[in-house]
Amino acid sequence: MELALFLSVGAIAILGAVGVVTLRNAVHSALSLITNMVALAVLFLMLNAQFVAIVQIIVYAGAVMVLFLFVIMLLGEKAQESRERLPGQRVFAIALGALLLAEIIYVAQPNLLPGLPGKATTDMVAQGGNVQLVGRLLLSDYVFPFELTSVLLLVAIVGAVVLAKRKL
Amino acid sequence: MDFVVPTVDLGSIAPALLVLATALLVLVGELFTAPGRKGALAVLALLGVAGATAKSFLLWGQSETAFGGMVALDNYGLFFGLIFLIALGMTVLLSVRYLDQMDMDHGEYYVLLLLATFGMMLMASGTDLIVIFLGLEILSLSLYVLAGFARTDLRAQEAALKYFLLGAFSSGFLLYGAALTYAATGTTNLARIVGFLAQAGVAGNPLLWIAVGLLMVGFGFKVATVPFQMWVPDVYQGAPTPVTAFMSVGAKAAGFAGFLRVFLYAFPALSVDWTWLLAALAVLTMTLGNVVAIAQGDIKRMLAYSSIAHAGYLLVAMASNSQAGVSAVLFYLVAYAFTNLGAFAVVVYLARQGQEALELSDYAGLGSRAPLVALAMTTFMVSLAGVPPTAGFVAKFYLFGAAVEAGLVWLAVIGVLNSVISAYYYLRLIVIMYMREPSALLALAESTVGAIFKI
Amino acid sequence: MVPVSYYLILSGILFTIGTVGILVRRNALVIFMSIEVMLNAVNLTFLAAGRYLNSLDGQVIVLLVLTVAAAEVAVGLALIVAIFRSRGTTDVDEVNLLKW
Amino acid sequence: MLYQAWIIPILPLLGAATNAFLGARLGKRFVSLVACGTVGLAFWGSAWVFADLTRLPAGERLAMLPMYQWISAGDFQVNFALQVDPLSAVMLLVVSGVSFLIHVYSTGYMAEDRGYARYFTYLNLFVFSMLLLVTANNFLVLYVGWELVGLCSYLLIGFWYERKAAADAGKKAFIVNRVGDLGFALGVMLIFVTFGSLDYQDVFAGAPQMLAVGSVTATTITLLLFVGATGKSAQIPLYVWLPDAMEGPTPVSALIHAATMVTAGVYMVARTHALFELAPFSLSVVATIGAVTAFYAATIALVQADIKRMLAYSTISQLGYMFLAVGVGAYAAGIFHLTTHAFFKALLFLGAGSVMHALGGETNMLKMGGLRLKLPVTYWAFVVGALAISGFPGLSGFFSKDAILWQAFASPRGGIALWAMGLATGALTAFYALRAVFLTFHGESRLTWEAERHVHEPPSSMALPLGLLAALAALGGYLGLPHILGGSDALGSFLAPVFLDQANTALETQAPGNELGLMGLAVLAAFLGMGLAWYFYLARPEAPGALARRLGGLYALLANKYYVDEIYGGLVVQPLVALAHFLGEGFEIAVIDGVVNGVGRTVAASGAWLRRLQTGFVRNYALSIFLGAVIVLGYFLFR
Amino acid sequence: MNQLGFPLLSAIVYLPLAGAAAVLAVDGRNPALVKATAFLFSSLTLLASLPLYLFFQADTAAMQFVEKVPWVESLGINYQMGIDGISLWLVLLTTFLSAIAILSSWSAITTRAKEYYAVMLVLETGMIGVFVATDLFLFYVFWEAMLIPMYLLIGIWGGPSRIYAAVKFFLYTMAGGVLMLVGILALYFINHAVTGVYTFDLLELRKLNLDFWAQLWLFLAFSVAFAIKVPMFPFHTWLPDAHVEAPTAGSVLLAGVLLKMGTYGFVRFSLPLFPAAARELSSIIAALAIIGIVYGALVSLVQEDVKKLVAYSSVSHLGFVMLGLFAFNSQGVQGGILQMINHGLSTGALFLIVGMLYERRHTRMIADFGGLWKAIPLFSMALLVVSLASIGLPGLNGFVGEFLILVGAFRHDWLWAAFGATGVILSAVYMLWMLQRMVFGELKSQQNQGLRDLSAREVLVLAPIIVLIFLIGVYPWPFLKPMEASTQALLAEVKSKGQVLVLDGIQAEGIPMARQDLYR
Repeated sequence: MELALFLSVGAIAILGAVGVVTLRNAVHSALSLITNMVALAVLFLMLNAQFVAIVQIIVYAGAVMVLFLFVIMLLGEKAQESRERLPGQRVFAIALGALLLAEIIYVAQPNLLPGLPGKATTDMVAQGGNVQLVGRLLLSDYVFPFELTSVLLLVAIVGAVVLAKRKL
Repeated sequence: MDFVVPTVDLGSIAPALLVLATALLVLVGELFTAPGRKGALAVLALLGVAGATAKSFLLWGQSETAFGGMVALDNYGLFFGLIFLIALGMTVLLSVRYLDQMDMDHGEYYVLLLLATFGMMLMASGTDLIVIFLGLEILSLSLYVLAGFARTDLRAQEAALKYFLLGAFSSGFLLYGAALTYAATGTTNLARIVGFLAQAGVAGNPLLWIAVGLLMVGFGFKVATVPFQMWVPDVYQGAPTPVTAFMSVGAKAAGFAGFLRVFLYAFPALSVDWTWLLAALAVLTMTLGNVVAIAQGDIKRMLAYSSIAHAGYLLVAMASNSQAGVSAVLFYLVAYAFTNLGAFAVVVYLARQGQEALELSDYAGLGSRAPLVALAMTTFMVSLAGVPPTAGFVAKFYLFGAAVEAGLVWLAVIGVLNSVISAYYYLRLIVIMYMREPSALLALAESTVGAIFKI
Repeated sequence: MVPVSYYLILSGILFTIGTVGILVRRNALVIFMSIEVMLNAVNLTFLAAGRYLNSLDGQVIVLLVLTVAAAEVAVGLALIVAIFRSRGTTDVDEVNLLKW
Repeated sequence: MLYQAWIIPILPLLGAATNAFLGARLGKRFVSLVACGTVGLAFWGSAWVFADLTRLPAGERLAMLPMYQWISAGDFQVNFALQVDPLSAVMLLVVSGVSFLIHVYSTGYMAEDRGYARYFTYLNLFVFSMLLLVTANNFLVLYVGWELVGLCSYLLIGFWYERKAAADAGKKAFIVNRVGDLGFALGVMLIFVTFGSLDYQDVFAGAPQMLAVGSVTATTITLLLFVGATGKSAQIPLYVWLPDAMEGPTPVSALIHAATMVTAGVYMVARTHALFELAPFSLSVVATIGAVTAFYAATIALVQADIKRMLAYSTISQLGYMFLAVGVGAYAAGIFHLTTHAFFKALLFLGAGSVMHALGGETNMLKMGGLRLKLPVTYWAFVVGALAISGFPGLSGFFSKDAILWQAFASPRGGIALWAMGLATGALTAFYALRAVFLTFHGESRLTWEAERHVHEPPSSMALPLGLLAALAALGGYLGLPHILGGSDALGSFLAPVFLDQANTALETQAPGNELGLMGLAVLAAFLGMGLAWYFYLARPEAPGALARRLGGLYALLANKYYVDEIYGGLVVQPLVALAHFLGEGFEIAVIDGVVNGVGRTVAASGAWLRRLQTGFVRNYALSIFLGAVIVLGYFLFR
Repeated sequence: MNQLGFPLLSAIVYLPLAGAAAVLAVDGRNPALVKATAFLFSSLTLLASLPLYLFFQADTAAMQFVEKVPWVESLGINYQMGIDGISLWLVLLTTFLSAIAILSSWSAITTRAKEYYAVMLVLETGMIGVFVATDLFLFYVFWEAMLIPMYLLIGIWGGPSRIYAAVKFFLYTMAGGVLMLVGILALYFINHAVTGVYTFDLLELRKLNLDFWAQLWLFLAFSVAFAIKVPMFPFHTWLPDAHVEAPTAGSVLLAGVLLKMGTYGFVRFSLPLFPAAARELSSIIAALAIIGIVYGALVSLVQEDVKKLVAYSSVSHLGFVMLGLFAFNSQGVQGGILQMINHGLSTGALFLIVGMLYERRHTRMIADFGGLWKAIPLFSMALLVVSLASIGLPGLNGFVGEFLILVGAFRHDWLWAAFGATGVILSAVYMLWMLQRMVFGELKSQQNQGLRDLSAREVLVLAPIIVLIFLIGVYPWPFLKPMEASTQALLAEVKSKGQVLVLDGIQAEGIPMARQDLYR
């Protein structure tokens, strides 16, 4: 059951991703990306990451992709891409992609993850609540990176303003 | 499950925080300075640099970790911090007049420089892959924007776009590497990775290998080793010259800061393998950088290839995987910072209203037009070539010394031979400055090509 | 429970698709979306690993990565807009002044 | 004076220096005074030394004159040191004496020349070098003198540097001499390596103990030294420079290329006889080369039209005699012939010079004739010289040549073959000497009208030396009047202590009749030659032409000097020059430079090619990153 | 040992540098002042170097006038200078030729005179530094640093294809130099691995007994640098270009001093540091030297540019020096060192003379001349004397050196001497032929008839050299004596060390290295 769910959702995610890459129209690509993200959100849920899944839907599939679509519309570009000018690029890309995949699959053996086990067993998470635990972790162990993201966002804001504003 | 809020030890990252605070001050100050008076912001930025520098010296010799092992206060980080501050300070100095002449005198410029420096300092002192990644992203985002700061310049835009796309692409690899490291070891903290590997060994954990490889790709992009170097010439050429200077010194140093910290500290257990790979990359990087630099006619592009080559030299030291190697990298970066910034300073100095002297032929006859500038440029070129009695020589001396000490004599030999190749194009600038007449521009172009093929 | 390797393989597939997308598409926006696919794949890895190691760190990191992605999107889209304004195209092959 | 003998060579050096620095300013009188004065003083000193020496007991006639420490490197210690012994003393006298006469002669001969001071500078320098050579106390000083005389020869042959032929000849002389010197130098080195010293007394005293008779080392050393001698003394195969050397002023030819320098080889072999005695093979090589050269050069001399060239080949031939002498161990006889030859050959050259002087530089005997009436002094001097060289009984050449022939026949190292060659050479010598006399001074005048008018006897400065030399050429033989003719062989017994009576006691056992008989044969041969010369050039002037036509091939062979110059040119010079051209214009540029530039070009070309990888397409860049990533991961997985 | 108690060597090294500063400081619009300043400082340096000879103690092989100050103590780098009998003459030669070269530039240099003299003086500092440094690091610094002024000298004030020549010179010599750098580093770490001491002190490193393979590799690394500088066949191709294109004074110093650095390097470093390798490879080096002798001479023969002819003759002459050095006996080595001086004098003088001619006629093609003796006898006489010195005529300096070398070579292997001596013949061939075509023959060309003979200044430039040429030829003993003790010591060292092979396993590679914590 779980496996079947995984496989079907995984297939949707892959299809979404393939759609992003293959669809001619940028809007269609964006919609495929949303599909992909939603599918991933489901997988996140299966991995006991409820909070992240929610955030994925709201922030990512929602806000960020809307921004994408908005820009696509704003630029209103023709859907068709011009003629491919780099012969072999596609072939190379796919061949190398296959190799990369092969390398990843080669190492992704079933008896993996002998890493340091954490204390957050499923039971414990169920007890403490996923959102609470993640939130507390974010503000304790990860408080420093958390604060750094604010700086990152500041950079993004300043940068976006600098680049996109017509007149500074 | 218990959570311990770590001690918020701001003192340990005080220099970085000073830089950040300055950035915020400048951002606010931008609102209150009239156009054309932005030089005041530069002064403010310099004050911040001075403060951070002073603080770094005060902290010198201390050794502690903070924020639950996310960052470390150590001489390594402080030293890199000082390199970044040097780069920052000199870039700010270079920029004031340049921005004015190029008509892009905006306070955000300084803000982004300061924020980028903040990111660099985090990369140098972060001891967690996530912190290093965030520092790298702060740095990169700032630089993407700075590269395109000349917003109406098509080349600058192109540089920014290329830098951005490739940067994001490669940081994806870096992040994937971090994720697989996490998967393989259960942590992203360097100290704990060391501890885990020491206890569990590396055998039978293939994820780790992929993880290390991906990290290498990410850092390799940042420090511009072959084959991850392709962005460098285009971006260096398109970006505003002071930004190029800053990138070539600061960003490269930051990349090495993270690279060294992660590989030499966290993954010595795998060093047998990655040193060989690094050695191979070093050879490719040095050689390609130097060989292609010969064929360049634009000084910024030439310096870009030269900086690729220098990354190759630094990899030589890194491949020697020793204390001496680290010291060599540090010293080399300092020497390189001064000389490379100096070279770019000359390029900036020769810029005139809205126009820059970028073709090598623009430098013809500089020896008689501006003898002191030419002398300075000569010194920088000689130093970059690593000829005594310059700092560049001493740096190379340390660097190849480290390689020899580590038994990588062959690598040192290839390195020194590369520095001979590099001498060719550095010397060519000297040739042009002193031995060509400025009038005969056409003749020059031809004879330069001729000389290239003659040699 | 689904073996962790399945998740890793899935994320590998997604990551690969993202990279290939960057290589084959010319529209800057689509390239950009491909990068998002890559980042999402990485997130899946973090979460899967965290789940199987009983560690919540993965989830926290994913949140941070989401922020990074958002910041990148902001800058990236601004950049694309700016380029479109001056060149009237988002085709990256057209952005080809600097070479050799 | 014996221990102040170092002054003797110094004097001409001072003269040379004075003339070099002041000569151009102070005029010809001053120059001639200095030049002749210093050499005259040197002669006077030599005479004094000689006198001092004779006053000593025969066994003690050796004076060592160490001057200063010259070269020292490790155990290689060489002093600049001179010595005087009977051999040196004879050479001193001959050299300084003939030199003095020729200096005097030159003041007349060169009176009109622009390079007067330069000429005397060189000439004085030559005298210095030659005196150094003969008084050296070790092999290195000998070598110095040896090379310096070569230098002076070079400078003087090329004295009229504006004439290409002169400059060429000078160069040829120097280079051919250098080839010989190479052998000499190697010989000296081998001596040092063998004996650890270059001093004569160490080497000569040590030689019999350290080297067995006939040992390889001794043979090698002596052969190497002899290579040097063939160069300097113009023996086969290195004689080719001497005929060309006639491009120099005639007094120079007289002094350097006849009387003194070319005899250095003979002197050297005599000087080092202690070594040669240990190498019988070398001695026979010396004798054979000498005999062959004597005959060979004489045949060439037969047909020369140029009077100086004829004399040059004659010199080569006579030098061959001397080597024949030293080769059979007749060192004293060799030196004796050296001395008499110095007299009569200098005389012949000066006579020829006098003729040339009179004819405005003409050297072709076929364009002369009938000069005996116009130039009586010259004529008589020349005739004396010609008869002396022909071995006319009673004149100097007769005695010295006879001494050689006798020993070549009687010495155990000699033999019939050597003797026969010497005898035949004697006949040829008489022929060409008289041929020169007849062509030049007898018969119809073949002068142009212009030249005819110009003919005049030389000034007294030239005539006087001619006369003196004629006297010496006539009477010089009595220095060594053989015992068999009631003489005392004064020269031989004076030199005897030097040669330690090496000149074999075997001779004593020969019957006196043999010696007389051989002497008679020699006289017969000489007269035969003279008679033929008379027949061909006075009695039947058309006969030589007819004979030449009859023996066309042989004549051409002789007239072209056996084509040796051409053979050397084809075998040595041209290949060497071709090699040099190949190396300098081909190999150097294509290979040596080509490799270096090729490396540079390759690097630059790779740069130009590799930069094309930077296509400017961002997707290509991404591909490169991707490729790198796959490779890096692959490396880590399959390491 | 420092018999003066005064850092004289440093003074000699840095006096020209101070001169360069002074030249740059004076008013460039007054060329006479610039020249006078430059000449003043170079003559002061020459004067200052004379006490080196006067106070030199010929009876010891130890370094003299030593200065030793710790420089970078953590790395064992010392500021260490000293001279012995081997370097004494080279230092003096340098100061002597530098002063002459500066004097000779009086009228040849008209553009950027100020910079020119400054560069010349900087070059002098570098050259002297190479000969007095006894710390490998310091030596290397001087060795490479000296390239830059020479590069500028050729590149700015040189002939038509000066840039090509300058770049070729720089890159070629640098390529050798950097390999030596690796060698120095390897030696340094090997020494540390053996003795536990970090030092670049030559005298300390000489105590090291390396195993054969380490010696071999290090010898090669060092020797490539030296061989290029010498230059030995087949590494000589930079030399004709550099010599021909350089301004006269540059050629003088190139030929007179720079080439000697290569041979000096062999004596000072390659032989005592790696004696076993040196002995093992001596036949190969001698073979190359002999090829160089013959090859250089043959190529000289066909040159049409007289400067090029002289340049190739240097290849030949330096071959003699190498032959002597690798004969491993005192005749060879002392002859070699003396021949370095001789070559410096005679070839330096040849370049000066050619330069003087070029100033007058603006051509160096042999074919453009002929019969010069008639027009300019003084000049021709000088050329004659110097050429004769160059072909080793007895009584002049070249003879003593060449003969000693050949004696040394003969002692080692008579074939070396036999082949080497052919160079003596060939040198006569090309030199005399050159003389014949330039000085002798008819004075045909109209332009050559009006030439002016040597000026008083030019006589002043040449006279000291010619005096020395005669002096060394006639009385070489004072020149040979000071080098005797040092040579003996060197040979003893080469012999004694050359046969011992100890410390197996210590090689240029694989030095064990302790990992240390990176963060403290």
